[in-house]
Amino acid sequence: MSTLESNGVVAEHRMPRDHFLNATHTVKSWLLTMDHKRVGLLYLVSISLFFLIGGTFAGIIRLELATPQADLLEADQYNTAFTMHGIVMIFFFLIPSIPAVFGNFVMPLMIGAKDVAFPKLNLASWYLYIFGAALGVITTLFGGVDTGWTFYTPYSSTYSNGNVILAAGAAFVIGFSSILTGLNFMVTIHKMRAPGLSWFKMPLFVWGIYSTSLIMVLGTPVVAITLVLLMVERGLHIGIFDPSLGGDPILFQHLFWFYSHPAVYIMILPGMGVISEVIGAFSRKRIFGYEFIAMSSVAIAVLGFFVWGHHLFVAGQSIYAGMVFSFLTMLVAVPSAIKVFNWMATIYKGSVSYDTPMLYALSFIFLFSIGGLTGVFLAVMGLDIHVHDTYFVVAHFHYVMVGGAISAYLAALHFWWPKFTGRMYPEGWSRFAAFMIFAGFNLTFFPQFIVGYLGMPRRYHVYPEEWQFLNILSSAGATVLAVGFVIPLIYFLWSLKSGKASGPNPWRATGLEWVLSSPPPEHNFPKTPIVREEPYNYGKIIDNPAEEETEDVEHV
Amino acid sequence: MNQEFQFHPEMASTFAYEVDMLYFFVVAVSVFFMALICVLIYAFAVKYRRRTPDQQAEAQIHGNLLLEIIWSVIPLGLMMIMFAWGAYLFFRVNQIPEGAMEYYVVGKQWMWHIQHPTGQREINELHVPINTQVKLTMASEDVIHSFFIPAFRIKNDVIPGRYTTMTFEATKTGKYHLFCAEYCGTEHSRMIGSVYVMEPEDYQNWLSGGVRDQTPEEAGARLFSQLNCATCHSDRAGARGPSLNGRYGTEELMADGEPVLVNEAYIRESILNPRAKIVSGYQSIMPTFQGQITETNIFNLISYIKSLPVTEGTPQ
Amino acid sequence: MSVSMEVTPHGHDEHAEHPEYRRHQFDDMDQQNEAASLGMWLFMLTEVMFFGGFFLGYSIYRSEYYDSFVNGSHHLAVFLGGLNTVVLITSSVTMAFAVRAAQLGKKNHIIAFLGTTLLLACMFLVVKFFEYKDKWDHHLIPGMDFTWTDPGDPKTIQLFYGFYFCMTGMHGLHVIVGVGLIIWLLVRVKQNKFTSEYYAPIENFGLYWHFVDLIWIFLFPLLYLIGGLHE
Amino acid sequence: MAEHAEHSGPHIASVSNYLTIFSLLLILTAATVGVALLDLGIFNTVVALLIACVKAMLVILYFMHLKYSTDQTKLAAAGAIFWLMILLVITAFDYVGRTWQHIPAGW
Repeated sequence: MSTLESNGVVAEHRMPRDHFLNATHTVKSWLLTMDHKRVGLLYLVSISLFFLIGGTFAGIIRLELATPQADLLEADQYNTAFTMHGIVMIFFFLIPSIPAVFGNFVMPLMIGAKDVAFPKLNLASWYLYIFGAALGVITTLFGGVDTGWTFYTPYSSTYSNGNVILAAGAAFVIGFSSILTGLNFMVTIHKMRAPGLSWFKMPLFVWGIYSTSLIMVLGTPVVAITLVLLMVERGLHIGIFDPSLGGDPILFQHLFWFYSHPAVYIMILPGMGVISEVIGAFSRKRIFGYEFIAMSSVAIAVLGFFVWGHHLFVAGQSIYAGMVFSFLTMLVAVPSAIKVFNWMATIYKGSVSYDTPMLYALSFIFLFSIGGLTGVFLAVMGLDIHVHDTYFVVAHFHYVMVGGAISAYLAALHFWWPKFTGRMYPEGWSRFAAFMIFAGFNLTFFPQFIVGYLGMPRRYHVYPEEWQFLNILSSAGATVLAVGFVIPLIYFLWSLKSGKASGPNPWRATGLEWVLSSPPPEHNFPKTPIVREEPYNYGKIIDNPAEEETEDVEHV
Repeated sequence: MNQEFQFHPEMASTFAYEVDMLYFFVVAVSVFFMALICVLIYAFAVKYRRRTPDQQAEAQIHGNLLLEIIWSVIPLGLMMIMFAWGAYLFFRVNQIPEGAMEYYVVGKQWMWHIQHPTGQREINELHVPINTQVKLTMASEDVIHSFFIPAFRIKNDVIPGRYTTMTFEATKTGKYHLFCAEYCGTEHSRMIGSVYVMEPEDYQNWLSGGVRDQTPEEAGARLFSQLNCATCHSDRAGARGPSLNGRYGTEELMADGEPVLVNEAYIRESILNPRAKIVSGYQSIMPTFQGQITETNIFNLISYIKSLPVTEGTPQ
Repeated sequence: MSVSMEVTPHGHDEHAEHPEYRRHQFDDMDQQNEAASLGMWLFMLTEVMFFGGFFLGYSIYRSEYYDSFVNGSHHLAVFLGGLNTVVLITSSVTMAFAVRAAQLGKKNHIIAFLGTTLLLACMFLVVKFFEYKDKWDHHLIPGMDFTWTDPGDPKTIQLFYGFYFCMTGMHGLHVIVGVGLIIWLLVRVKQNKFTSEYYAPIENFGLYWHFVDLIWIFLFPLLYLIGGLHE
Repeated sequence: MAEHAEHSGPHIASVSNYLTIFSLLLILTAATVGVALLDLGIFNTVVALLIACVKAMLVILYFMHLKYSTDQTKLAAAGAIFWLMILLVITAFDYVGRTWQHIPAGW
């Protein structure tokens, strides 16, 4: 049936008879599932929904900014739109994206476990997510909130007319979902690895998930308590952050960024893990400098907790604290550089194919490098004075979060989609979408670097006329980007019924998850596997391509 | 202001030039590394592309310690250069020059109130003479704002409850954008204005043409007597409050034995929260003026207190 | 392939000898217990960071407005606070004995010690209630008609009370959750759900309860004893 | 599973051990109140915090059995303290730094 030329999979595949998708069919069996794979898919559906909502807000914003005047939206409506865009994209999409979908679905398979350590807690995390997201939807229906996703005091605590308590409550609840997911993953990785799978034999994606979980567990409680204090202050006017009552608004910023800077690494670290998997698989080559990539994930996670003050250089922080934060921020560049250079060295002398996941991975390296390097501008104190709170910052973090995290998310989705569903998506369309997203993304956000350095502040819905040209470029790019994001939605849905059967391992990749049938059986591994080999042992697979093709896990 | 399309903002202050030098350096480093990454990755990707479906990698390489060290240390070194350069600039711009012209800026939703050393007031406009060091002392009446002049490459948050400062020296006449850069509510994007850099004689003409109110000192003096401050703060023997003559810039001993520098922040605190720090030898009897006096009037009082000369018999 | 599908050396046969308390995703009880214990410690790590936000805000404002904090602190009932310290420490030791009884598989002892812990927890809450009520009667609830007539700056003293209520309130919430969990555990013990091999819920609840005690050990001197009791 | 500890049974502490810790905790509580009655200036706070730390250590080590736990558990506990310190110390550094009003000459 299927012929995937670039991978040489010529054999015909059938869908396996029994798998986790057809084990039970009722809605109840999904809503009460303890299966990590199903929980992963529940997250996939729910975060996709919120991606569409957040994307709609983004579209409205770009439409308004196509002209320098306020013609589409009133000031308050615009402020609500960018706030809801930020809250939905960060709390409801990006933070759960790769960890909750792929961490849940793939990570236990990768370490040879039957499930995560606490399946009930895992499902409870999803319900917490849904509860928080519902609060978010209610916030929107009641008119939204206009504080920016950062909730800076005293605007949020005293002056805003939006539903601050409701929105903060939504973020608070989602925070607990995140904490419990992280905790579950850490215990799973510590305690549930298959025999023989020592720490330095773990796939790099698992390292990425572990580092991310570390941040979720350590950082999220701090933002939770900050939001509690904010809600208490707004409700009762205690004055913890209100200067007219003796409080200090900068304290809020410290507490907020103590979590929210590492939160950026929550989004990007698992993405880096995905890229390591994809680059290895589509270069058919052992990952160069495995230990360095693994350790750099942990280093980024730990260092990430020392750098939050670089958001506060001109916020009234002491210049001495600023200097310490600037110095420590510079150190993060090193593990990031290590990763990029090691990926580069992995491609060297590989056997490189250009399947869709690899296209996203190459695009990730390009966009993330730009995002990372422009981050240096913001970490350098003298430059940050000028670019802080301008579109330069907006462009920078979109390069990291959209160009980085979402590229990686799409790479992961295309890479593991056959594993999720047992079916292939149409390769031509998926490559086309990848190109559209890449082009649209750069057209949207690169002009924002320029307009940012020219001085356009963020969160402005009217702006000086001489910047209209750059803003029109940006809005035009956003249109292309939007189309690029809709195409995968369509062909993934299409492939559920009509995609060709993929077989257990369409990419001929290494890793325990590819040993199982696609979709995997309900209880993953019938017998606990024993791992004897290094990760990414691509040398050996190629020696016996035939063996791999005929292997049927259920009968071994 | 240039209305045409530009790629790079105007450089109109001494600091703008220095920031741009650093900016170009970081841009150069970034472009170099982007070029390196792109050329190598895409060259590898093309050169080692898979030609037949079963093609293997040419080699399986575990890694190379020397390479890892090289590509850790070189970025680290570059980062340290950028850090040091950036920190140096940051300290420089935060250093308040002696004898700078002092403007007071009050941000409130959604406008900027600016008061000149000579008493002129403007809203959303700032006129400054060229080649003159200017110091802005800034406060907010409500939420956090941020005073941002892109052409000067400077920005600082304007925070309720305390003072922040910034300095610049304009080098090019013209009209430049003034923005609020910290999101402050509904009309945030209309909390904008213009900075006019003028030749000294034009500036003088502008000053004389403008409606001149009292100077801050004069306004402060009037407030000082209106609020009956002198009832207690005087040189008289047995006065209930410490004399304020010639105290600005000196160190005062507090009741708890700590010395405190008498500066703007301290005077402001003493007006709004008199109990916070009590000068040694005096009782805590001063009432608070919180809510009864605007930020602008506090500036005026401070200007007046600053102007008070050292008098005979003032114990130093 | 890079793996082989063998029966693990310590893997059980799927259907033989599978006690109901062993979850399907674990190979054996050791693995399950270790996972539960690690999970509990990680949870307490998050709790430390959670309260950490309070402690940070508290320390910043305490050093900024020391006099107000002293003033505010002097209106707290040191005796009741001290009494509650003793109550919680005692409940902590009875909880430790409950865990010990569980390790030894002595059902009656578990019930007795858990019951005592429950009583002490309730006693803590009752004392706390009277403290709060006293503050209510004296209009010392921040944001709700807060009045301060004694010398001192009412604004920043209200800030102290803000922290007092946030910190003790959040701690009290943990005690209330603890009470609920003890009742749940007591029911499970009655139903003979635990054995000397499987008592992880009791042990992990013990960790939680000691943590609640731990927080109070810091809250007592930090809130009730600012500036000492001399004068 | 990769690193299962040898199964040697849980540590069961003796009754007298618990009672000793209990009485130490009560004595230290009394000491906290006692010290508060003296006027030691800033040391009132320091001593109160020190005593609280000792009490906390006793609870963690003996009631929570950390002393007999795996290295992994000890690491988790140490991690909690370490990360709490990051939050407290670095933020406090900002507040201390804000009082250094003068920028050194030469910059």
